[in-house]
Amino acid sequence: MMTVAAARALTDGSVCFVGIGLPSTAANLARRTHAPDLVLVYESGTIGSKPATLPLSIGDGVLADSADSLVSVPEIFNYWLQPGRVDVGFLGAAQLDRFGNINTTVIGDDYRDPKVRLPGAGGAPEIAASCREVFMIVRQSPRAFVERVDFVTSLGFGTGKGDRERLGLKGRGPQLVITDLGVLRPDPDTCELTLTQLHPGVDLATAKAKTGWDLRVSPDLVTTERPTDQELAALRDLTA
Amino acid sequence: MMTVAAARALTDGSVCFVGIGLPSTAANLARRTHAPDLVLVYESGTIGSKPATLPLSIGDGVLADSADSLVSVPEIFNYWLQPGRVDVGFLGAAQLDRFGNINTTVIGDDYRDPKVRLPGAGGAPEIAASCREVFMIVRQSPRAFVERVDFVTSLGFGTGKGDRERLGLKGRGPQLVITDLGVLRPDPDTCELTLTQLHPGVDLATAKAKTGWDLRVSPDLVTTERPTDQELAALRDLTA
Amino acid sequence: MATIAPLAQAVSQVVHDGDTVAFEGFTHLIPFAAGHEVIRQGRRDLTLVRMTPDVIYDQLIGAGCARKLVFSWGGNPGVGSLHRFRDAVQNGWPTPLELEEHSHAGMANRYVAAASGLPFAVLRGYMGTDLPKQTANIAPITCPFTGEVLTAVPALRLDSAVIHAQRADRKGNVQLWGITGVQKEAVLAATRSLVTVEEIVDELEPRPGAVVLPSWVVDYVAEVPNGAHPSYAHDYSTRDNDYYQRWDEISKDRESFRTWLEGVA
Amino acid sequence: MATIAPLAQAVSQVVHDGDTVAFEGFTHLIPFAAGHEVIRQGRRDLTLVRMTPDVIYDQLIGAGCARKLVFSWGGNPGVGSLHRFRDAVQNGWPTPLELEEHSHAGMANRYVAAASGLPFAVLRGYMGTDLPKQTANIAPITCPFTGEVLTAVPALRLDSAVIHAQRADRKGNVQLWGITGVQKEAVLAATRSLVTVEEIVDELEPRPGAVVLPSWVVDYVAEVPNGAHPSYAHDYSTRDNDYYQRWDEISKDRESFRTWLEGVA
Repeated sequence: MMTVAAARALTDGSVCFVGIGLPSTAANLARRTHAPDLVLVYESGTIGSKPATLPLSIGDGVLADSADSLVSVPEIFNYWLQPGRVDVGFLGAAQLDRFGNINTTVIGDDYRDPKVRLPGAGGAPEIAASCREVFMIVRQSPRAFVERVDFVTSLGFGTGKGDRERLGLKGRGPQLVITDLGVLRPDPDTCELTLTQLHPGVDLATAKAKTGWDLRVSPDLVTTERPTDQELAALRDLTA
Repeated sequence: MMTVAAARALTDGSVCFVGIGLPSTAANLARRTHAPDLVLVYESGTIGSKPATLPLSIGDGVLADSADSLVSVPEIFNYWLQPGRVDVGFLGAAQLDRFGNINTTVIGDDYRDPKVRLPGAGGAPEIAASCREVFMIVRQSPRAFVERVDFVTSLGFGTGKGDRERLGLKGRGPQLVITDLGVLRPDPDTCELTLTQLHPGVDLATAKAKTGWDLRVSPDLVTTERPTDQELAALRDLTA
Repeated sequence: MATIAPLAQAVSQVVHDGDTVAFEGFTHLIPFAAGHEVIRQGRRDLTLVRMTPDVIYDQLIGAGCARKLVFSWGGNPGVGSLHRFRDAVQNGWPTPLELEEHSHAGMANRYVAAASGLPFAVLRGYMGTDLPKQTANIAPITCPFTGEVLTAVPALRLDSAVIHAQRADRKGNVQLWGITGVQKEAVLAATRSLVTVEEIVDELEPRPGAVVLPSWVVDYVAEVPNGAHPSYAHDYSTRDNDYYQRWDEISKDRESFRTWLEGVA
Repeated sequence: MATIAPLAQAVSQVVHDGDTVAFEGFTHLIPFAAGHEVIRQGRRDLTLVRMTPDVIYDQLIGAGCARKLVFSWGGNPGVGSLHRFRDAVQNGWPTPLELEEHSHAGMANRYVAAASGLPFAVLRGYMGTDLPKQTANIAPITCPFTGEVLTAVPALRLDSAVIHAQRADRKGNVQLWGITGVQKEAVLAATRSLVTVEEIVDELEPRPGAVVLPSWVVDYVAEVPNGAHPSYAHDYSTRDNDYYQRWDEISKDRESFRTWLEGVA
């Protein structure tokens, strides 16, 4: 459901900067359903990849062979990501807070002596800064959805509305957080992530219990439409 | 003679940044005589070109087809020239002064209202700054060999010894000026260009008369060896 | 996504009066046909940008399209001077031409900065030369780590960029090869872009050394076979060196230039 | 000109104790065989540099070769964590590992600056993140033209760089294609360099998307077929995904890692 919801969020013809894992699956699902002209950009330097099978890493040969253009890693960051040419950046997170700030660096208060050492930033800080919008895919749990992230690897809305603008960031930040339970969007006035959608069969109490902060709920809360047969078939096809 | 003398100055295996015209002819002559492994780099982005015929412009297809590597123009300047990877930069000049400063911009005192508008800098300022050594090929005349250039397009030794170091330039500057009459080299103490060689049949009085400053002459002035039959044959072959 | 259109329509959509515009090409793939169309459409007050303004810029300047030239080397490659350029600079004919003069390394890095969405670029350049005295936008910059002083130049943002390439596919993806110069950077530095191509094909077969510009960063593609003449398109045509020689004669005096100009319109 | 030599000799010439060294490769063409040779030769106190330290770095760290890691993303791609890396950071086993942590964009630009002979690079990056608090060499820099504040990072100069490529010719010119990452920049950023290749051929036939490093910027070339295994060499091999999975098991505890390590030596 998470993958299908993420795929649906991608508009045909838009340009999407994709990380490996669920974002890549969702983007490829979108390409095979409603968005055949979605442009996939991977940080390994492939622009316009059209993989026939799901890549296992962002450097898979299938991404290079099927790309419209293949460039160096410095070029992908400097010429393509940094100037704001990319519509949607797709990110995951180990921790996410109510203002959409992302931690993929360390769990624990002390960077020098962490409880858990995570992989680190990768491309995320600049994806979060420069893409017109950021979509996130994160499984909801109190450990992942925290009041304040232990480390800001990539900026969401900082401490709230206006922080991104003050820092001169051009992208609009996280506009959509897709979880296994529903969908959160930033409140237009406060930028706090707010539950706007629940997936079929999920109740509000569960969503609240799996959030580490006092979750705000949109007055217009809706239920996500069930995956269509076409979506499920395409997804099966892709992950076979 | 000028071309042959210039070709002889190039050591086999060295890397040479070449402009079009006489420098290109000299470098290709060297490649066909004593320096088969001379590496020719053209600012159009061709590295290791081995043209079978002389190119008419620095963007000729023959340079691209015969190159070991073909890169963009920003890359040729940033990755290849700027870090000092090139041994010899070959330059011409409309005006040259006693400290090897080069003018290819304007003739006349007023930049805004010049007597003659010349083509401009091109790659020369950074070639003059970054190559380990600069070789120049200029026809000698009082109009070209001037006391002070009207405009410093590319720096030689500025006002004398130490200027290059003060500006942080890494290359050693003009080490050889080859003219139709002889060869000049910078004095090790003052960096003033000094006549060290006369071509066969040229007398010292002519060389002095064709120089717009009081030309210093090396106590060890020698006569350039005549072009060998092999050199002349290779040159004919190249320019045929 | 790029729109595929006839040359006249594409030029009128992309190049407007008063634009800062580059027709790029480093000896190879120079978009002459598009330049001539700009002359025909009577564009005025252009700020012409190019590393190596050559014959097509001489023609645009002589035709009165330009008010300013931003450049690093202006000549007729392998032949000599640009007479219309000289006449504009030395005599203000047909209109005065303001100059903004850089080195190749400076210009290349200015394009890179613009393509990268940065306001400036840093290089080792211009040190000890008279260029910074005459060109306002060259500034010293200090390395925050070593204290070393280098040179900064501002990004060269363009309103429009025009280049020529060998091929495009029907979606408007563009492929060029051989000496590719700064054409990618020019297109990425521009708000609007036009690529003329030798031919439009069903599929762009991969090529050694090819640069591919995806359709979504190109605005217009126009099929103009031989659109780079008298320059050349690698694997399609060779450089017409006679034309460059003839241009020296044509451009030497205003009268013969005027006759040439009437032939373009 | 590059010297063509056996792997052991080439590694001993290029990678020395205490070096700042990068074994680059972006998922593709990772120089595993050269890394294992470094372990066999017992190198110590290395500052390991890489955008995406993965299994080969986990192995070098577990073997005690490294004192510091300069990086932007450390994981086992598609599998999960690097257990030897974690054990070194969290428990100082077998030796403590100092970290210098950047983002990909920062690391890529640091390589570009070093390849360009500049002391620093400028980017839009790190803004609003906690990285500058933990990483000393990230500094603000002001555009001298617009006053805008951006981020500067220092050049990443290397003592040695090791990469894997598909081919070299007998003169030592190197050709790689597919995803080429930052390998060119790493070689150009290094004082000494080694390229392992799938094969040495008489002539490098041009290839779409190929990067060619001329022999005069490479120090050593060693022919090591399958030298990127378990990573892959485009058009020569495919990625051994099982190996990456198995590594998760092997590296999870020190005992099974020790057994693996004995197998390398």
